[in-house]
Amino acid sequence: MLALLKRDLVLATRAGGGFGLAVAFFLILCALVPFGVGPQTEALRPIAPGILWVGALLSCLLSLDRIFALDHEDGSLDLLATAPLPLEGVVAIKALAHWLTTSLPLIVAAPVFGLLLHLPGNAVPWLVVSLFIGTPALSVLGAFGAAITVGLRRGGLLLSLLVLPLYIPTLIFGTEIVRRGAQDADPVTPILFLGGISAAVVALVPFAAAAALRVNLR
Amino acid sequence: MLALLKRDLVLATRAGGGFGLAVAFFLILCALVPFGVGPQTEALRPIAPGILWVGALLSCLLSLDRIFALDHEDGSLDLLATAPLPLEGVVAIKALAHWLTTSLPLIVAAPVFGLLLHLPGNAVPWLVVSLFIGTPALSVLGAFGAAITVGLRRGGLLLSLLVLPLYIPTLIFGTEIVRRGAQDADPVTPILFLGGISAAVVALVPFAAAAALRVNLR
Amino acid sequence: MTLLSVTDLAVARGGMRVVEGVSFSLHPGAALILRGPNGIGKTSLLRTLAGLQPAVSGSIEHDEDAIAYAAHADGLKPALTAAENLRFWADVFGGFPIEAALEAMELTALADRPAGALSAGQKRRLGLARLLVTGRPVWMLDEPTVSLDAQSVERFARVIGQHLEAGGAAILATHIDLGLTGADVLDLTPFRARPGQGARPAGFNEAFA
Amino acid sequence: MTLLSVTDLAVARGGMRVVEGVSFSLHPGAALILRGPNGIGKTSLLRTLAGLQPAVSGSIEHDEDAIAYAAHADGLKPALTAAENLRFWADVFGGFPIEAALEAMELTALADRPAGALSAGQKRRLGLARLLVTGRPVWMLDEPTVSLDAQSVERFARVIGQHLEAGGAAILATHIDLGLTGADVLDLTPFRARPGQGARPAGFNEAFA
Amino acid sequence: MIDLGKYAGTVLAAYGVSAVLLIGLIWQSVAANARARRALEKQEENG
Amino acid sequence: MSIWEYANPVKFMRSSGAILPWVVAGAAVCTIGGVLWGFLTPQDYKQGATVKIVFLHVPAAMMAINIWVMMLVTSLIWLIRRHHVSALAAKAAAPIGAVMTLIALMTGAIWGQPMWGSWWEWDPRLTSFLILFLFYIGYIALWAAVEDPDSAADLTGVLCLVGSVFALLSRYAVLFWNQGLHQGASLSVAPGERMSAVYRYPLYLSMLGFLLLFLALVLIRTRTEIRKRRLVALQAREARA
Ligand code: HEM
Ligand SMILES: Nc1ncnc2c1ncn2[C@@H]1O[C@H](COP(=O)(O)OP(=O)(O)OP(=O)(O)O)[C@@H](O)[C@H]1O
Ligand SMILES: Nc1ncnc2c1ncn2[C@@H]1O[C@H](COP(=O)(O)OP(=O)(O)OP(=O)(O)O)[C@@H](O)[C@H]1O
Ligand SMILES: [Mg+2]
Ligand SMILES: [Mg+2]
Repeated sequence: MLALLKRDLVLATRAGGGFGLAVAFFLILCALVPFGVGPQTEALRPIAPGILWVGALLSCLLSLDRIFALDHEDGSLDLLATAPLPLEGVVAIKALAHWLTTSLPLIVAAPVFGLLLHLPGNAVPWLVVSLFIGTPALSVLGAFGAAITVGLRRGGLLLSLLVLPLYIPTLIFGTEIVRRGAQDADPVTPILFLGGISAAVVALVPFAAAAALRVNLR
Repeated sequence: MLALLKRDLVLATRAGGGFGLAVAFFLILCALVPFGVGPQTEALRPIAPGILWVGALLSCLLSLDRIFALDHEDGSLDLLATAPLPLEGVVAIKALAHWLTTSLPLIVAAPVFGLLLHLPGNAVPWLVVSLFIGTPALSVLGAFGAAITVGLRRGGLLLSLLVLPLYIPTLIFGTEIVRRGAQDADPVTPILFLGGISAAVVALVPFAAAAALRVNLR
Repeated sequence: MTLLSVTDLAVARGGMRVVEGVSFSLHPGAALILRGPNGIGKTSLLRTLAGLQPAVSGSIEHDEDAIAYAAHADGLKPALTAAENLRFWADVFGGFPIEAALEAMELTALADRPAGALSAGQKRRLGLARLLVTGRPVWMLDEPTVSLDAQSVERFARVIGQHLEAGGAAILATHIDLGLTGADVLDLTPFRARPGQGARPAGFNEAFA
Repeated sequence: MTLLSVTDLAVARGGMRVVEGVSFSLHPGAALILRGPNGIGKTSLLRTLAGLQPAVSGSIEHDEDAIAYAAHADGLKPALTAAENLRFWADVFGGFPIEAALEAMELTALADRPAGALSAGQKRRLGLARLLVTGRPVWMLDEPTVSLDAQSVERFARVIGQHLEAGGAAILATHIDLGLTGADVLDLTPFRARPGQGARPAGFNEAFA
Repeated sequence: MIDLGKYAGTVLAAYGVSAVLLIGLIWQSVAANARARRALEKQEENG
Repeated sequence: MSIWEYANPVKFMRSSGAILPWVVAGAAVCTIGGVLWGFLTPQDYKQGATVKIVFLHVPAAMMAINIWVMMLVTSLIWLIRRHHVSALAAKAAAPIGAVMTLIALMTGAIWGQPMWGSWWEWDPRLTSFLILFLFYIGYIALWAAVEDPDSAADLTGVLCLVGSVFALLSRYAVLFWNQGLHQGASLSVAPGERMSAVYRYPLYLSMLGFLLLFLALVLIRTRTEIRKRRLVALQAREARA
């Protein structure tokens, strides 16, 4: 298990692994929105939490599409499935590796990009907290979608279509935390909900993803 | 040339061709934003033009990544390159097919999705006009990006990263048209700019794309 | 003692049975060579034995963790060096040393070269070296000698011989003669599945035909 | 009259020359068979002749629109029927009728079947039928008989024979004997490129070696 | 003709949209069924 | 004879062929009857003629949910008992469900224009339906994208399972996010809130009509799917031979 985690981390950081692409994409998205919406602080401030969350979600999603596809193409997935690792564990580890290489940099970068969108200062810690709690669910759900679409030739857009609706509860509670934080309201309820969703997703969805992988391997 | 156009259109509408996926993705994006930003009309109305344009841009982009990749994988691209068609023509035709199967449905759907975001009624015709003028540039620029990344295994995110910055001028003028339309201001200047950009892109970028394809074929 | 015993196995591909009624068993030290024309179902049979796809009917018995499978694709990551690739699989399978395996497939000199910079034959050798670090008794090899030159084929046959002597077993699907003395040959041609038989359909294509 | 003449050609792959000093010419009615071990550069040579990659040095002379190239991959779209696939290429190359081509490769009965539902050999036959609708004199075939059974190989050889009789020419890279009487054989082994020679580097890998 | 009051447009639009969608769905289902039956019959004739 | 044997394709073709005319006739009578009757009801004192929309809106909304539940059940039957027809029935039902959802959404939107003064509000009920629509689209797209029918059936089954959980979850999340304008379930038996009989009986009839219409369409579409599968299966057998 640890070997797999290590390999995925090394692969992501070597040349061609795409480390940092997600953050760059996040940056571009955050930069595009003011072009679309207008640069006024009053226009940007109220939508900043939402845009940051949607941006994080899309960057997370788009970096997921090849999480299993590459291993499928070069045959590693067949070999992993016959190795003494439960496939559920493989899914969980790959989601964890994705979280470490993609979501963690996003979380670190988010406060900076928050500046671009004039996110109020008192909301920044809540942004980080909400992303920290919510992104594991995004990674695991994305891994589920990637497992379903692993053998398909037009995976990218379909993956988004399958996964984005699953992201809705996470998104709602995530932005609610930030919004309440910005208004100095009490964000405990959405935090509890978000934590519950994340925990349940991380605990259960790997089984569904492993089942989908098994179907695609045969 | 016409044969190629016909084939691409037929392929897109047959099973597995992904016709309609882009519109569905557009719909999801438009639905996600209120979850992030909040449901109030006052919050949504001012950002509607920007969100619609960014959404159209992303749907267009994500449906582009396989425009050449599939033909590359099954060998058609090699054969097309040795056929009596100039490669520039192939690029232009494929971009046209993409525009017809992806951007055109987006343009038709955009007013409906505008309702979801409470786009003011007087801005709707301008939304359609701006998309109509701007999307050809998106398709051709996207084809250029796809030509550059055709052989790469992690094309999706990289493609976005390459192409999105190229989209910025189109986005700026496109949303400006809609915003002026919503305020009953005069949208002629941005329309002229956008039209100029589109015309120049459609006329010139296929040559760059064909050059990129030639490099990737050898 | 048998390492693997297969009884009346039927195997499907693309929703239809391709071979059926296959039975054999494998003792330590035995090698079985699968033969048959293209498309008869050798790959499908091996994948079923390896547990990657379910059998349509029949039984497969073997100890847990007995099988090491090597497919057409080698599962190498071009960005990792040969040694890193091998060490990863060694760690996954329980930490066997990789030096001996590199040595056996004559890859020691290439250990620090990224797998992407190896030639096809060298890649294949690295893929086969993986078998040596699994520590598993039953090797299942799908066309292991593709893109190997004559010298490498010979070395590989020696490696298999040692594995058999040490009490292992091997099933190989191959079109060429490896020179394995004492290997049994199983030609799959007589086991080609006939449509319209079998109680349970293997998939949509059989259920509706 | 020569359809194709090649002089002192050097061909590169992966930034390094693989074969060099190749010269030959092709008259109407002539067939040339390329031979050589795996990786010697047959595919690279054919791609260069077809204009898909630039030659490192040397010259290639032929009429414009003389060459029809058939690669490992057939360029078929699984969602289109056999006839639709063929008609597309016929239209691209100028509207030759497809019926005769389907007939010649015995595909008439399969014309309305989606290409994705064809077996590997049938797909290959469809890929070769494409050559007949190009109307071009010089055929370049890279391992055309992969996954064809004996009967289809024979039929294909007959089709080539007719093409040659009609004043066409063909270059084939193949490992098996097609039974083409009077075909020349060119073994590429003696032309293997030696490193450190040649005035102009073929790419980064050679320029910095 | 019954009187729909000031909401005539609304009501008619709702009925119209529903009719178009339902009839479209029914037509598509029936047409696809007929097409499938013909294709299958042709296949079974040919062997 | 156990109910499972109906999942055998040949038997299914025979028995569905036998009942289909009756279902079609019933669907035609009840749907047209219910909707016409509804159209001819008197105007409401508060909502004017717009009440007439309820006879399309509510049955469609009801079927939109019921069809998803039916797909969940048939998917489970496929995943557990491997009855091929059941998987194809789920596939056949999805487009009908999507159209029903679309009808509910569009009639609702048209209704909202006079009632709330806007075409669309992010009311929880409307929003949940939009999300349900997205799930339908994803499900249909996955069926269309996977070539191998066995894998497609399995994958869509798993998606339907996971999607059901998240559709429910989204509904609660949306309620948390925004309290809405839409009225509650007025068909509930809570006294005082009940619709008057003038509207109730035509509504019942058109609900029955939509149910029968759905049944007729699923039967037809499942038969189509079976025929298509059989065609592919015969071709595959030939290609293999
Ligand atoms: C696009 C938007 C809409 C959607 C998706 C929607 C959805 C639904 C659903 C699911 C039901 C069934 C509730 C049940 O049987 O328990 C329903 C019923 C109903 N809706 Fe809507 N609705 C929408 C817009 C509207 C609007 C704008 C109005 C009018 C003001 C309206 C009025 C009603 C009424 C009167 C009922 C019947 C009472 C009931 O059973 O709850 N709806 N709607
Ligand atoms: N993805 C697929 N979908 C449908 N049918 C398939 C698929 N892959 C293989 N088949 C069919 O299954 C049969 C068995 O294939 P398999 O790969 O097991 O043959 P094989 O004996 O390994 O052949 P080879 O010697 O060429 O490797 C073949 O007839 C093939 O046409
Ligand atoms: N993408 C690539 N990058 C780097 N080197 C490559 C690449 N593809 C092929 N080569 C190398 O180029 C050389 C020539 O390859 P080529 O495919 O032309 O050989 P071939 O004669 O067609 O072989 P075969 O008989 O196996 O088809 C080989 O040594 C191969 O290792
Ligand atoms: Mg095989
Ligand atoms: Mg070759």
